[in-house]
Amino acid sequence: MSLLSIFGGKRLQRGVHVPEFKEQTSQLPIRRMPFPPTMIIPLSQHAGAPAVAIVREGQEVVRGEPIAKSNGFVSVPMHAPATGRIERIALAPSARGELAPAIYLTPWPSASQEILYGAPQDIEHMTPEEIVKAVQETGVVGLGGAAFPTHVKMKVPEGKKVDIVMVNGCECEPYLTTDHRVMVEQPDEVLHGARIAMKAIGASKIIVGVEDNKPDAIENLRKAAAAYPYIAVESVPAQYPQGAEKMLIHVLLGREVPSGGLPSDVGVAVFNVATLAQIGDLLPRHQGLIERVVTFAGPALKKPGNYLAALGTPLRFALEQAGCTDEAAGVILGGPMMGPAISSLDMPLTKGVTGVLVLTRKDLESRNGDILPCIRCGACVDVCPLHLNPSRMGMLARKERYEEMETDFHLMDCFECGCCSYVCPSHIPLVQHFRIAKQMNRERKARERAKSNA
Amino acid sequence: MSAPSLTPEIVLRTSPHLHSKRSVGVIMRNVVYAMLPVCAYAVYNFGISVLALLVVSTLSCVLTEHMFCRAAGRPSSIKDSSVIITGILLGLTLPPGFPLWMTAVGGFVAVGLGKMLFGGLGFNVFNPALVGRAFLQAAFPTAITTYTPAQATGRFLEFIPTSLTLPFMQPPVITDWVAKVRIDAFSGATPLTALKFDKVTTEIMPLFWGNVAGSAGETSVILILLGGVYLVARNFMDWRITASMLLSAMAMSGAFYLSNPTAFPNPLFMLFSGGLMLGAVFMATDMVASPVTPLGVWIYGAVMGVMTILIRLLGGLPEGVMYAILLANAVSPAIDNLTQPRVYGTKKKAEAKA
Amino acid sequence: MNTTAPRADMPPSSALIKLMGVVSLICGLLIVTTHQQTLAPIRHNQEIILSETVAELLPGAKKQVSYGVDASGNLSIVEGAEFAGPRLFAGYDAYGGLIGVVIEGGERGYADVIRAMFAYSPQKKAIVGFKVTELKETPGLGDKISSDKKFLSNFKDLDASLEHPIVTVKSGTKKNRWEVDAISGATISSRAVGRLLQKSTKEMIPVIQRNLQRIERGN
Amino acid sequence: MNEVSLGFIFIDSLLINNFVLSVFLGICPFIGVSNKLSTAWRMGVSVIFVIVVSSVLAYGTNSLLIAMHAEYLRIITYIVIIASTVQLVEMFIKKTSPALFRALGIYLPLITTNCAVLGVALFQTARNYSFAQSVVFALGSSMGFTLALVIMSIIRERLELSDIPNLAKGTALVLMIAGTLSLAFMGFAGMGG
Amino acid sequence: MGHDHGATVSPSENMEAFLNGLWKQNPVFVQVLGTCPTMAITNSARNAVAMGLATLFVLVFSNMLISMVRRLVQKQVRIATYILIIATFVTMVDYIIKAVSIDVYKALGPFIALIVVNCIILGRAEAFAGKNPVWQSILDGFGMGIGFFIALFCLGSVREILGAGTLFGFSLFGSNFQPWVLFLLPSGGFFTLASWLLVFAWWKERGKAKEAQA
Repeated sequence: MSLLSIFGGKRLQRGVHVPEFKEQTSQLPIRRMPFPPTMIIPLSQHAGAPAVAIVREGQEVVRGEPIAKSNGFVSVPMHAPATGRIERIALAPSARGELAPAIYLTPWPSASQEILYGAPQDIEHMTPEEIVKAVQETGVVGLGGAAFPTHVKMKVPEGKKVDIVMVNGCECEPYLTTDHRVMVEQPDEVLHGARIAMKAIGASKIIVGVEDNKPDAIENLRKAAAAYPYIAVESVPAQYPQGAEKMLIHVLLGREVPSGGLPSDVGVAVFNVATLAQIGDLLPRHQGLIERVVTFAGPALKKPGNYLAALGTPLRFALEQAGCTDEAAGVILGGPMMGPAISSLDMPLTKGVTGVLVLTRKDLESRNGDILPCIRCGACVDVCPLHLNPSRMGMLARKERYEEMETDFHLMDCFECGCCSYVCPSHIPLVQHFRIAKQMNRERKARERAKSNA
Repeated sequence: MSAPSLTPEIVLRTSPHLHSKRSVGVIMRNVVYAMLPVCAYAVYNFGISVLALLVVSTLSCVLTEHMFCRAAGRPSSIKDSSVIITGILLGLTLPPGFPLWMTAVGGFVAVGLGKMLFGGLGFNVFNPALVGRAFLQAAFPTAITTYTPAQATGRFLEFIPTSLTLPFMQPPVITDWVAKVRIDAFSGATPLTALKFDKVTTEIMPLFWGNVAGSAGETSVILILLGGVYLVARNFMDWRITASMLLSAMAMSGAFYLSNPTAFPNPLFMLFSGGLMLGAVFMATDMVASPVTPLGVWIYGAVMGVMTILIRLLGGLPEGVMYAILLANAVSPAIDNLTQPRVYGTKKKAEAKA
Repeated sequence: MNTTAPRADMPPSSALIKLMGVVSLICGLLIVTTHQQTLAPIRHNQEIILSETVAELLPGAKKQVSYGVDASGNLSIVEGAEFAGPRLFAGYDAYGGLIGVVIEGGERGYADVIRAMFAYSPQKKAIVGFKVTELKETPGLGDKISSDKKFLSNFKDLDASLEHPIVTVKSGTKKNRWEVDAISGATISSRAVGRLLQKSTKEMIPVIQRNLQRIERGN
Repeated sequence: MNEVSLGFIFIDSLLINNFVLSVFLGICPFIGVSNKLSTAWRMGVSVIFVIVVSSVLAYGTNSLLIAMHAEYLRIITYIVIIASTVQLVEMFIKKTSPALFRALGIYLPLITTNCAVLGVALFQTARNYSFAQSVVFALGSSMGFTLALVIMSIIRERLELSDIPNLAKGTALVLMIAGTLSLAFMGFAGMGG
Repeated sequence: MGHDHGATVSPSENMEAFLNGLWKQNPVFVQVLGTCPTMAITNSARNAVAMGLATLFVLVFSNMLISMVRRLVQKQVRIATYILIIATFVTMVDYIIKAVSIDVYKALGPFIALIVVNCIILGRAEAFAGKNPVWQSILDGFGMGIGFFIALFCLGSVREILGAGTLFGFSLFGSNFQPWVLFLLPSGGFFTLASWLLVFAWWKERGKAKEAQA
């Protein structure tokens, strides 16, 4: 714990200062990435039930045309990212490593790629229910990485009152600059999306939280927000993991989301800036989500930048476009703190991919070091944004006392931000321990349920 | 422009993929660096005997750890430097002329009993150096309370006679030798024994600079503080424990002083004398034996500060830092359990019940 | 110990009581026999230790008389080993002349209470001998008060005229006859001895002075 | 006859001459029941209860024995008193608080052979403590027992997470820790006087 | 009630009852029973021997008496009877020691009386004497008692040699030897017993390793 942290103020009290590495891409405007020869559109790019394909193999589709429909309320449809031909519907690799059903699409090289789908909608006269339905039809999900269907957040659960729409522009992960560029280049779309969300939810106030390491974004947003007295753009000191919604709510409002609860429990709905920008852009035209901004960064890239990439672009193709060098040793989807490393480049970019990080062997080895026993320095306890005790949980995990971790030490509250692993001087893979523990507990509970049912 | 060939050993690692540069080895080495000025001053103040003392204590600790690892068939763990800290600390807490063979015994006990029996680094319940010292204090009560004057003549050329006692033999009586080598104004009595038994309070400035009698490394307040400031500045030390211990010691002795200024010494003297500084900066902050919770470290420090003063002023011993820290070590797991931080989004116990 | 009410599966309580009675009888017999047999040797042992201590503190004493002191300071002759209250032991030479009086005292030392006996000479108004009878001080350090020759030489002739209270002073700084020179390194235990002497002399010497004639006569 | 102050008796029996760490009484339960905090705590509370009650009873009995000149029955009567106290306490708790009985039930019979209980009775007799002194002594020493037990149990719970060498596992390490605790408690020497 | 065969017991079984307590089931080093007196009074070899003998006496005689009355004892009053018998012999030993030497009596203090609650004795009464014939019970008492005696002596001699440089009061290393006072203190008791347990654990481990090799 640093001496400075005694002084309060509106900031994250815990967490860590990680090196930002953002300068590589933060000033590069968004560029369009060319279409790949083949696109792979997984049917499950979001949290919830996978979408159901509504196209046949061999069918020709137009850019923006729905190709899969949502399967239930917590599910969203998919739209064709390019005009072309459905090659087949088959299994494709995913970020988790397992194979999942996907639609393979070959874009017509000669097509105009104009979006012909959609028609203007009059949002001002729509009821909240209609807006929620329209948002679902766009297929927009949380673009900050969680990929949770956005319209579900806009539907306030019965008996709860949400008064504040919070716009999350923190982007605290190192390397990533997607949200930054979106805020700089599309502030009006962001705020429009926020106002739509406010209407759907029935809230009365919008707070935009941006970390102070993006002054240009704050400036542009403040300019855009000047016309709306109910929108406040707040600058917060940069600290990881401020972008986690529970953290941001606490920093900006001092409200604590109860353990196991949702932001709506404290009257808040949080949306990522990129998500809102897409809603603000797509909803008035009633179109579907077919592309997104992805940061390509890392020392092993010659042409890093923020690319507007069609969803379904295979990673191998995208990396070639970004100038991947031979030094590349590891590819991470998302930020280095929470993003998973992937083992195959044959998987596509999906709605939840905020960035692609290509690291050299040297970068990855900086994490190397013998794993020593916990010396109880307490650094992890000091940085854990949730005030958990990773030190003790790590020791319990070593002895496989997973159940105790959950019952006595709130294991399930951990959202794996990685702060504890980052600071651990003994190089204990704490987050990995916790993931395993959660998995073991889930399996144990499933076994118990099966037993009691039998 | 070729696609990268991903090496499985690396890609299969999970997040986070970044790591801070702070590692156990770095922390431990820096603690050693922070203690070096204190060691140097100890040698300057008391002569080559202290040099030999520090070398013997460090070597015996390192060898013991190495031996235990060998016996257990594990790779030797001396690389992480933590055992060097134990060795130096043990040396710094002993009287300058402490027989070297006893020092070696202390090193063996410190690491063997205090650390390796518990499973090595990270698992010891008590501060190993203090376990060693407490053992020595109980085993050889006379030798460990035999202090020699600071700044003695010829201290760089001649050993203190007790240092070179043959193994298992009693150290010789050195009253005559002390009379011969001592310079005026430097007595063999430590400030705290002078206080306890003769009701004499030493002045503050000599305590601050350190040219008084005492255990080898405890005399110079300024150098110990500088070492602490270095460690705090580089975030290798928990300043809260030190602060809490010193503040509570100050408050406690202040209360005594105010209640009866003639019977009790002033708080500044209590703070600067004896091993309080050394203990508060380098021993109380031993990470392994201290609590990890933010509230816990404050309580832990307070326990040590209060106990130190109680033992010094009310107990039978002139100095209480060692016992205070050992007692706090013993209750540290309890403090840890009682001060588990309230997890974000959960209610306090009292509220939850209500 | 508790005989519960008989149930169907239990033997009648009369059987239980009978058994306990038999066992108690055997046990009682054993204990009483032992007690009777050992009574004399125990008394004898205790007397021997007491009289040996008194003889050691008052060299040349051929005859000893034990007095018990009651709350108002009056004396009565008692069996030394039996009496529980404060005691005085007078020692006489072969001709019946009083050599000195041994006083008992106790004081909290470093670890636990230190008990000691010391000889007081009414003629010299001084302490002339000292022996620790019970101590749990740190071995090798505090327990030197019972063995350190230099320390014990303090009590060859220590002023107990009560004009100055007996005090312990720092090792090597004894200047007056009523001061006890402490053992260096065992200051706390040495001080306890000083306090012990101070307290006991203050209490007992007036009693001795008042009853001196009776003590000299030995009745 | 004993003039030691009550405050000193308390501190002395609680810390300086702690029953477990310095007088070696109640070591068996100290080793046996200290592996979990919850059990240690319950055992400790039961012991405090039993020791205080049996100390009071023993004081009365001793006066009676002295009056009857039957000191030679002391050991037998004391052990009988303790055994019946335990039984009485057990019945009393069972009647008044079934919940407490469920928590303490299995520990109570164990206390009969806890030498700390008989130890308190014997020490207070040997030291000629008055009634008040006896009660304070019983409180201090039983609380000292509980203190040591609880500290040890928390340490042992933590040791479960450690990589203790096979050789040292179990009683040996517990004794080593107790020895170190005993060293640490030496710091209290000379206090309270 | 156990395996009570009456009078016919083979000599080898007798031997086993005796040796069992001595080594395989050593009350202190193997079963870790009776630890209080083991540490409390072993700061000198003399005290250890006295305590060992006292316990041996109580063990043998209480085992004998309990075995004699074992057929008469109903289970409701079993423990009460045992305690009564044990307390009797303890009282006897208490007086005997006092008669023999006041010094030893003072040194052992209340720990003589505390033999009553030494778990070894009640344990043997329960586990052996209450189920076996008199002769075997006596042998068992001897075995356990001597096992306990050996343990006490192991501790007492080590502590006295290191703590004072003497054995039974005789100086071993001359006057210049530096005694390790710690071993006479309570913590020394803990450390010495713990060290013996470590030695025994190591011994066992080595035996196992050798067996595994063979």
